[in-house]
Amino acid sequence: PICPNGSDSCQVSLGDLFDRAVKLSHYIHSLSAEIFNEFDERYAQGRGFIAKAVNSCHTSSLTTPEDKEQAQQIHHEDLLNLVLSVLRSWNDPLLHLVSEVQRIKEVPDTILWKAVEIEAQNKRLLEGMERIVGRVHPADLGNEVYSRWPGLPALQLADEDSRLFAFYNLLHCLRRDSHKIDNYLKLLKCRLIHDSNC
Amino acid sequence: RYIQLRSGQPPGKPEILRCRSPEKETFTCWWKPGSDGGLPTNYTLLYNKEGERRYYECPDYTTAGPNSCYFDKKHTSLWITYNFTVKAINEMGSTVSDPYYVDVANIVQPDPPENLSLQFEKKVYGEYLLLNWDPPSLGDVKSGWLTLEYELHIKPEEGQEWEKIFVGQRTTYKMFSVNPGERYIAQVRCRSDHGSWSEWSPQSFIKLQK
Amino acid sequence: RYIQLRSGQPPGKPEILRCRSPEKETFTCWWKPGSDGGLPTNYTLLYNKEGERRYYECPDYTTAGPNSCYFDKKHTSLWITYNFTVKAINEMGSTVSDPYYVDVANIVQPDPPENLSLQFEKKVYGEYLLLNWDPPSLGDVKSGWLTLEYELHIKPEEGQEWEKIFVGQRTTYKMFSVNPGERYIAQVRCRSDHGSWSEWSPQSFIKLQK
Repeated sequence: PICPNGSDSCQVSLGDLFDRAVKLSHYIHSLSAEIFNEFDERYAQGRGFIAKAVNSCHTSSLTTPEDKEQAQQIHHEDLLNLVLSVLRSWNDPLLHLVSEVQRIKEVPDTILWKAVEIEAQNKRLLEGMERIVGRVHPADLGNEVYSRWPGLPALQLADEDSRLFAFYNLLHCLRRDSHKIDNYLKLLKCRLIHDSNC
Repeated sequence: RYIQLRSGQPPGKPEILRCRSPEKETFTCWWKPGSDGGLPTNYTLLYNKEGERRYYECPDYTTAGPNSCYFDKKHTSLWITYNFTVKAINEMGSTVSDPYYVDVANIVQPDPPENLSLQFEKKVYGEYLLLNWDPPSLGDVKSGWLTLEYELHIKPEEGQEWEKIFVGQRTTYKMFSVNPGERYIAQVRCRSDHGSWSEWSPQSFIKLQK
Repeated sequence: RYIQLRSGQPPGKPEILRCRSPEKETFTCWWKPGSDGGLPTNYTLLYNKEGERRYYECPDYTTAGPNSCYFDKKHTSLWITYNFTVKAINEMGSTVSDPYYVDVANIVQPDPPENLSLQFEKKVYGEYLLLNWDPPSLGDVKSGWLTLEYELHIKPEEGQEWEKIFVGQRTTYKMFSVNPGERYIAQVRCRSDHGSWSEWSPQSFIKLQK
């Protein structure tokens, strides 16, 4: 057909890009919450991991808004870049999560499948966000800010308790960061596409 | 002269029951006192925030009623872990609860949806029951900070089981398979981003003509 | 000595017919060749991506059968518009199709729903035909990623016209107005939020007792 959405420059509109990004971030967060809960129920009961999983996310060096006011005060370009940085910071750990999680004793398929799906969809969302930032503020695409993940050795520790804690902590941080990304994108979509009137 | 024998015991161990945020902007925690040892006993809620060593005390013991602590916007941060303990103190001693860890992002339970209405519609493409409702007034849906998903319960009045229908983020629903002359009951609830479901809204009714 | 007169014509203009994604993760495009001018003719599908000048060639001409191009997950992007052309080439020359634009999110046509079952139920509040079905299994339709809506066709066996009922995201339906002793036929189809309807599922039957 002629241009599918009628725009002369034949592009996917910014509104559609945001719709798809939000649907994807919502989906990734729901998977992240499910994989965390499933792992917690199966491997973490009574081990007190929650007390140790404090101040331990590799993305904590990225200063992100922690409430509605902060999120609304930050300029949308900065918030978009923050989302990009958090997403980029997860590329490497998600890749290793997929390979390392298979080594956990009697790991159920549902955890395996979710790890694979989250890794694939996170990459897809990153591609989408790069397209959105490219539209909103092209100059920004150059600088690739992200947090390096030092956690691979911990996922391969011989001591089972320590190794399980490393997985627990990674999934705890994944649930947290995927929720941040989902929340910020929904806010940005309402602000940029619906003039804060969703 | 009298020897005053002090009677009473140190307080029993209090227990933090749960915390809830209705709109991801404020939150409240509740605890259950242990035994008071037969003496007047006071309770103090202390907490520290992830990344900080410093301890804080509950900012507001009253707004949310007895044995509770209310955190207004100024005291509420998301995506960080709060570590709470409650200390019970009386003349004979004190006892501290087990620690209770909370990330406000994971304790969101909205208020129920409001203004659920049912009306019967006849259109060329079919007859159906049209259900409409509003998000809870407490919570900022407009800005996108709070995104809600809804679930409906519908059944004929004498029906035993509710028919449960997940409708995603929409606030209207058309129910096609309706039985003329029947009286229907409906209620709706909501949740935010995989948090817990709200309570059900009050029930709404409609009596369909024959 | 012989003068070899070459016979044959340049190929006719091919036409890109349609593209389809069953689950928003992969997609396939088909084209219709023009005349081959009486000569062996080859076809090449070329495309460029929104915002890029560079041209790419079809990654897989075989998986989806003749005159088709299949794009696996690695080659499928939700974030861009694709611009396709097909070039027909033979000894006498070549011809290029008109450009064909595709946005993958808008070409989703799921496979039909599966396991449609009908059963008759008698409850205190009424008798009805209960229809149940499953989403298509292809592409592992994952709730939350691909939101499907369903539409039913139901009619008595001798009935001329199908009754068409849109049931939204549900995978069950109760049909109240049924005649004892009648034989009913039903089928169901589905679509994703922006896409086109799937084919109808195979028909299912039920014969109601008198």
